[in-house]
Amino acid sequence: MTLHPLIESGWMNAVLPELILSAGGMLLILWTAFAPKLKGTTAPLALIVFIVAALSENAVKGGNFFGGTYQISAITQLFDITFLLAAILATLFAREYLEREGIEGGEFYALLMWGTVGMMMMAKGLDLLIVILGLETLSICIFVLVGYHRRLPISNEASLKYFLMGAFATGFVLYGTALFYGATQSTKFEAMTRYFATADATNPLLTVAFVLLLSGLGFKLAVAPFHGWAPDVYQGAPSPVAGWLSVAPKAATLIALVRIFASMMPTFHLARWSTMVAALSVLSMVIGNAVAIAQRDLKRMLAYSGIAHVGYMLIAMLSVRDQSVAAVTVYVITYALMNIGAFGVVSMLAKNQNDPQTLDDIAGLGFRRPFYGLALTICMFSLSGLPPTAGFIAKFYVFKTAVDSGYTGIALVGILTSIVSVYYYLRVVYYLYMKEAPEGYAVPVAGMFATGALAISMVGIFVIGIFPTPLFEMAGAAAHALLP
Amino acid sequence: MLNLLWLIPLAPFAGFVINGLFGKRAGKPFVTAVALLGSLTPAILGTVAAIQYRGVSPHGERWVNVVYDWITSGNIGAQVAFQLDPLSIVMLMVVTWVGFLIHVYSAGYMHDDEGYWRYFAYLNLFLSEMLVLILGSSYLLMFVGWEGVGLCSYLLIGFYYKTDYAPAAGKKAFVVNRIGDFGFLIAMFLMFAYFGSVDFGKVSQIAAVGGVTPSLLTAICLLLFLGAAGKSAQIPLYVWLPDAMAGPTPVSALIHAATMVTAGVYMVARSNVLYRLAPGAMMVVAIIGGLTALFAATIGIRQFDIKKVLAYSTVSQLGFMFIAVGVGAFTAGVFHLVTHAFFKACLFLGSGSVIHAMGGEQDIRKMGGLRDKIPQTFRTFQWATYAIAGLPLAAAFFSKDEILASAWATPYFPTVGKFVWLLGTIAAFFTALYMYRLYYLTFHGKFRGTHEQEHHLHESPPSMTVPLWILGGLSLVGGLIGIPQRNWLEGWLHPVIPHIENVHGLIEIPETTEITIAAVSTLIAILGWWIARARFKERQLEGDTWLAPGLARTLENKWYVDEIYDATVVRPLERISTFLWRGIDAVIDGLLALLGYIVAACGDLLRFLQTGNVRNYALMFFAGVVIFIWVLA
Amino acid sequence: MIPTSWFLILSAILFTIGVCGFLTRKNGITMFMCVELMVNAVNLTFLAYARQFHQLHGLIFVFFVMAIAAAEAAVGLAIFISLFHHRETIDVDEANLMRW
Amino acid sequence: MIEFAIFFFFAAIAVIFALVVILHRNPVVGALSLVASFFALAVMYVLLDAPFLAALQVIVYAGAIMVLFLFVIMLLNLQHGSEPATRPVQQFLGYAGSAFFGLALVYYLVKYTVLQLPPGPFLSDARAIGVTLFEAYIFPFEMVSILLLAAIVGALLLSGRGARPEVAR
Amino acid sequence: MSHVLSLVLWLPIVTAVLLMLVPRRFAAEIKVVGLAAALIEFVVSLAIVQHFEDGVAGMQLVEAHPWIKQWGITYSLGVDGISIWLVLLTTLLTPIVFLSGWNAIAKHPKEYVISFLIMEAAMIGVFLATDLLLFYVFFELTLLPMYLVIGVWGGANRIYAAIKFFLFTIAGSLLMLLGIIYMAFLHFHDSGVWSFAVTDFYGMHYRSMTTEALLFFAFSLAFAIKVPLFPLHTWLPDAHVEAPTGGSIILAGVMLKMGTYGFLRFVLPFFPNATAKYAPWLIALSVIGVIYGALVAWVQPDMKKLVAYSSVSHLGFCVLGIFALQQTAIEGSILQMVNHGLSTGALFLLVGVIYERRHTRKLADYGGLGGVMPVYATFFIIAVLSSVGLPGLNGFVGEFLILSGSFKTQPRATILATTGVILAAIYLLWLVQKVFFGPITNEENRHVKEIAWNEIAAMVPLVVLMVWIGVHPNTFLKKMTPSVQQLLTTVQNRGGAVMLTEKAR
Repeated sequence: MTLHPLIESGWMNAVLPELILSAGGMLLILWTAFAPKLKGTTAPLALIVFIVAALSENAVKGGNFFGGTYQISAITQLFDITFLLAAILATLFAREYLEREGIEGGEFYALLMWGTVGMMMMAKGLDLLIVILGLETLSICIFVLVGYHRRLPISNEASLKYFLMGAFATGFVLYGTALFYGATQSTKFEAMTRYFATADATNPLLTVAFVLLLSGLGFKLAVAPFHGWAPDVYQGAPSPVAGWLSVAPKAATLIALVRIFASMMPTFHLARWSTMVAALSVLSMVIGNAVAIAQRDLKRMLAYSGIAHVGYMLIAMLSVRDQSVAAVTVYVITYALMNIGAFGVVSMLAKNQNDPQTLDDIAGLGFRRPFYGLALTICMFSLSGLPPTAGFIAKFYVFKTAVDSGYTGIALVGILTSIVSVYYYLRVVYYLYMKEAPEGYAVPVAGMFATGALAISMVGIFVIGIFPTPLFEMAGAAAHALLP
Repeated sequence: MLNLLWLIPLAPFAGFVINGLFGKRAGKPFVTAVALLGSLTPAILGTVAAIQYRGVSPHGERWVNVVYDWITSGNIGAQVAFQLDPLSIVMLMVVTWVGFLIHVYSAGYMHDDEGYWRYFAYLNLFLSEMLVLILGSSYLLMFVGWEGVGLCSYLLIGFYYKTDYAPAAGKKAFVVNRIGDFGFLIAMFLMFAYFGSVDFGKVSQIAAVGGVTPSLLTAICLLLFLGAAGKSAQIPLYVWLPDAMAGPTPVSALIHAATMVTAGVYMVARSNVLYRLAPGAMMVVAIIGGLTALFAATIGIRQFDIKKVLAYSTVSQLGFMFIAVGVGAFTAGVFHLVTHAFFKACLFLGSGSVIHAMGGEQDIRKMGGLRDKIPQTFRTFQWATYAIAGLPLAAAFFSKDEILASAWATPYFPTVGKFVWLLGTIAAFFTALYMYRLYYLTFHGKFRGTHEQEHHLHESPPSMTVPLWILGGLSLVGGLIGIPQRNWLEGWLHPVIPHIENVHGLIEIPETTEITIAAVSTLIAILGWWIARARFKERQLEGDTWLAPGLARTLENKWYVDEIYDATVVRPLERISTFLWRGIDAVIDGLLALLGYIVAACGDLLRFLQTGNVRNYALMFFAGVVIFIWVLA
Repeated sequence: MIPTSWFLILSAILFTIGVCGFLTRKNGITMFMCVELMVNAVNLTFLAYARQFHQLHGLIFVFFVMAIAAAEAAVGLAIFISLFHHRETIDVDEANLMRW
Repeated sequence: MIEFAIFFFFAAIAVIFALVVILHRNPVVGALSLVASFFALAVMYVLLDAPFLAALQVIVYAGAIMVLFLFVIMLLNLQHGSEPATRPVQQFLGYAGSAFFGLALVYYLVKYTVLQLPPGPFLSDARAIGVTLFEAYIFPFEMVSILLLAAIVGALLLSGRGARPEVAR
Repeated sequence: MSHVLSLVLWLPIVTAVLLMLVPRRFAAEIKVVGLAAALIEFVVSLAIVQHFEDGVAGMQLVEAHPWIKQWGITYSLGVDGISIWLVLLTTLLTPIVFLSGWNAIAKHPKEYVISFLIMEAAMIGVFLATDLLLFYVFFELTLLPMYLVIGVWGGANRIYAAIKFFLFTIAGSLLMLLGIIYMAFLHFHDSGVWSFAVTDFYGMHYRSMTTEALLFFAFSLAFAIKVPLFPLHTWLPDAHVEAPTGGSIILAGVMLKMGTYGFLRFVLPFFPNATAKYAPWLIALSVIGVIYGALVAWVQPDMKKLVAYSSVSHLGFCVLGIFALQQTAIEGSILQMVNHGLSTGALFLLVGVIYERRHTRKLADYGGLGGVMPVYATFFIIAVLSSVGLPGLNGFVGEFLILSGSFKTQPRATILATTGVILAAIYLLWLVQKVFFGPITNEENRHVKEIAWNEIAAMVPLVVLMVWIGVHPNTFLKKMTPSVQQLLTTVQNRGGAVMLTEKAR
């Protein structure tokens, strides 16, 4: 049969990872459907699929596809890898978690995969249509993954909350898009770029559209004041999912945002839209860090810290330059390593998942399970941005970018808030090493998978923290690919 | 030998190290041997060096033996270098030989003390530091010895560390001295800043050629005098010396009578060039000296602790020395320093022997009639008393007399000089009075102590009496080195007091004044003796009821000076410190805690935005949207 | 022909009504219906513009939006069902195990 | 001029029934009036020369989705229970906020989009849409399948057997 | 042999990592290995002295490898007259810590050793780094081990102390980080290249005085907290009181010096004008610190608190010396940093000794120990005297140089500070009197075990050095002189000179 010229040859391996993941997902569904006895094998299979997908990135060659609506470039590949990394870590942790909770099943991993596909679409789409489609695919998967622990009331409640807010936010995203469409006569980024090059920045309708769009995406980023759902959902979701959820969707959304912002120059600055971004980042840093202090539930605490971290990432986004893209990229990758690591350790606490996993549950862990202790400590110090961990490099990069582009004031806010943040990260270490272990439940020894995951994140944190150069080169190249 | 001057202080230091490390196990004979060697060697070496010195510099130029560069930094260069000149030689002789004698004496006195080794280690250390003090060729090195002897006096006063008063006294001594050293330090900073050096030679040279302003010189001199006042127990810093009697008696004799406490006098004499260029400072010195002399003497007449009496007499005598250096009679000051070393050492050792005999009893009210119980002690004590009272032809007769005469005749500030002379003369009267009171109450009348004390009474061993005899003799004849008009000492010290353009050098006292003054002071002294004799020889303690009770109590309590200091300085300071700690620190911490608390509170409040109700989240979301639209569009 | 802005205004009104309903109703299903209302308002806007520009893109977008809405509906209602299983009600105010 | 009449009539219907949806306390009534509102919208689509989408609107929304709603409502038999009133603050803020929002929106729309319609008919029949869909939008179109697949799997998973918590009962 | 610095830097880290792999049942072996490593480290660090050329001002034994190319951040080490003795101090104190804690640390010895080794490396890194960011990395890296040391092996109220310590320090250093970034940014704007090499910031040009002043404060705050300077000192007493002996030794011995060192190495040459302008303020604070610390120390009922406040007083001298901007004074304060490390380190060690035997630090519980444990008493008194500044021991030389030097530029302040010498005698002799003299009031004190071999072994080198520095300080001074001169010229070439000329004479 003959294909329309719009469908270039080679589109097949352009979207190879997506195809592999989609197919892999279906495969797993069938596998669990027909071989329910072999539930144990699903995780390894999923791992293989993810790894294959990651490898397939090599086969992918860059370029624009599907009528210039789909871009494969250095940055999309770097982000693909990030998504896959997040998924792999989540899988590794999930294995033992699901086993312990007796809710194993291929669907879990299938949904992870499809969610990843959705994120890939968000990262690569040059057309808001595709971005939104990816966004929705992702959302659907998240709804389900969050509610995956069906027996748990909180899990169900979490998915309810996420679903309602998600649907609500989608409405805003769509309406914003529609209004932009009205202005630009297209939802392609290039069209927007062309339009905004000469747009009248005073048109309030555009501003409204922007606010609607950004708030809708801000929901995915869990940036204040659109963060309401985050703590509850993280608490309710299965820990591995929470870890993944706190990282991957944000990454996807951020890169989509970069494209959007970039296509809106110079109105983005003229119409003071950057101010909104700044406001969001400041609010997130302040609220996130302040409230995190008040949390005793680890997952909620991490949720708030996550809100704060998005605030830091947005600092870099203020100036849409290759520098800032690189900074965000580095931050996202780092954040993936350390946050999923932290959630992973939490997921190891064999506690009734319906009860909050509080600080007391990790008391004395540092000496009872040195490996967990070490891992969590490293993650915490990386999150609080202390050298020589990756967290420091990332924060440093962000602040540097901010100063570099004249946002010293906001960088100062960032600094002050991270002083606050040190307190609650430190408190975790304090519970780990300086509290007597509570009588009662025993923390299981990490199995092969979790150990591997923790090892990956620890090593990653230190490697990035001590030899960041290669990553910088990659990020730099990627950023350049995005904003030439 | 002259290039090995550093051996002189080193020898006793070696003694200190050896005794300090091995003394405890080695046993008494060993310790004694080391200690005596450690004190005899510097004496001999010093003498040899002195003789050689005559050879190399007949005209008394200073001989400096540089050992090594100590501190070199920026424009601060300090060397470890020792010097000989007439003045330091005089000091050297006094310190080493008296020191040796007292070592000998101590061997007997401390014989039964379990801290024997410790004692001698300290004593040797003291000797070496004292030698550094007097041989040092710069103010800095002098300061090293200065602090060193301070440390030793601290250790030795607190020697009986198991009591609670002795360590306290030691601490008091050290701290008060530190207050003086504060002045000394600042003076040195000034010298470094404006003379660029603290070497005696350079400093006086630059000063002599008018390299610096008089006001600066005055400042330096006053600050130096602050140091001297601390070390030599002058008003207002004398308070530590009486308490220092808590130490073993030989220590009081060596450190708190003969040597260390005179360091201040030595220092002023050493800096005579600076002082002569700053008459204002000299006047202060003289007046303070006079006041101290009188003040301490008054206290002396109403003390019952034999050592306390001697202590106040020491303070008073030091006052005399400062009168001397203050009015410009530096040689006279040094002269009195020497004679005082003899008779005061003798008196202290005598009192030590008495105490030894009394089995540790120091209260003269328990004594009396000891003259035939411990004849040798009695005899020597008598001589020394005669000397200190300034009765004719004994040591202090010449020295004190010369001081008073020069005070009268001083060319620097004639009128004030007369006034100072008056103070001195009255003080001299009291001196005779309280010394003879002490003498009579102790040795005459009949024994007032308990029976076992009386039974225990015995003359001290020769190791103690021999030094007594020597020092007693010296306190009779020691004055001969400074007979008026043909004054050997003056001639000897003359090079130390260089000629400066239109600044007075040695004071010329007309013979007539000399004689009249001498006559007056002699009469005064005799009067004092006579009164004491009349009241105390027979009536003994009853004689002590002659003062109005109020005055008596005041004197007994030393004019309540300690109490006043305590109330005006110590307590307030303590209160302030406590306030700083409990108050300021608390406030700082409080503020920071408050800050942290506010942040935490905000977090705690904000977290109630998290109602758990998804519709509130939606509202929050929508509110955000609306507000942004409002603000931006 | 009816000017586009009228449709836009209509859709704006509907969207607002949807938002308002979402914020003010407790019944989960009703809230979700309000979301559907919002989505439809968006569709109206897209179509209005599509006609305005004579572009099919808008229509296609609506097409996809419908798909999205359908998918959401499926999952959403499933969630409501399991919510009901858990707590006998779909009043979302009741769902506040996790807070603060 | 007839179409103006139609427009206003059905616009009114759409709005009114939408209001009923958010104001009436009974979900069944709500669902039904939503259906009505959607019908009205379908008419609007026709007015916008998009008959195909109008059809889709009726089939997918009014037909499928809303029926699904009703089905669930019945299944959980919520038709009788009318929900209790919410907290007045939330209520007020909701109304006030959305009122402001709506007014602002309408104001700007009126102010800034006075558009002249281009001449000529707008061809958007099923064929045109189909062609575009399968040429330019083939990839999204395929990806929708994943979306729907995920939705189905999810729906099964969440509402399927085993969803019942042994703790709850 | 040009890699000696790297060797010194990495040896402890490598050892620590290896020890992590050892199962913790080999507690004794781990302690031995740790001690051995620390000793070897010390020997190796002596090689630095051996290869150090006197009379050379700049950095020596330099090593530089690009680290983060994109930002011109390099892994560059170097040692000069300012840092060399601090490095030695660090390598000296660490084995002493291990010795002193030989029996004291029963709980988690493995983690203890590892923490201290990492801390040692980090501190050495702070003194060796010649790249601003590298410095910052090590500066922060010291926090975690110390936090753990205080928090895990500390006293009753350790958590509060540990967190207080951490938050104080981090608050300062994070602001400094912003300062660092901003400076790099300015440098980038002037030169067009990113660089964090310390020397590139010497004599930098700032847009305005305000800019320079703000940066000056950003840096100063961090170091002032570390020192600690007067109003920011309150973390110190708590940290010291709660920290285990080893922790206190390192904290007082080295960590506080990181503050003063920072002033010397960065603040002065980076911001000459601001320094000239604000030096009086910092001097005022330091003088207040001298007196304040001394007075407060005097009324402390707790031995460790007393020593801690005495540190506040002593470090006040150091800061005074630094901001006097005068050769002698600066050399003095560098020397004084070392002195304080020795004497206060010794004091903490000794306090730890009796604490371990009697489990109380209240002065009131002691008295008359002099007769019970004479050797101990001797060591203690020597340490006290060195801290009082008795001539012939190290303390005197340092204080004298500082004071006589700063007297030339800051007479009034110096005179005030000199009173600290008096006060030092008051509170330290008070301590001695309360603990060692007087009759034995408390029966438990009658049979306290005399100081043990390991503690003696730990004390002897300290005492030897006290005497050495006191008797022949030139050994140490002559290595500093050129570097300090260079530093001062850097400062005075720009504005700094103004104040000097107007003050002097």
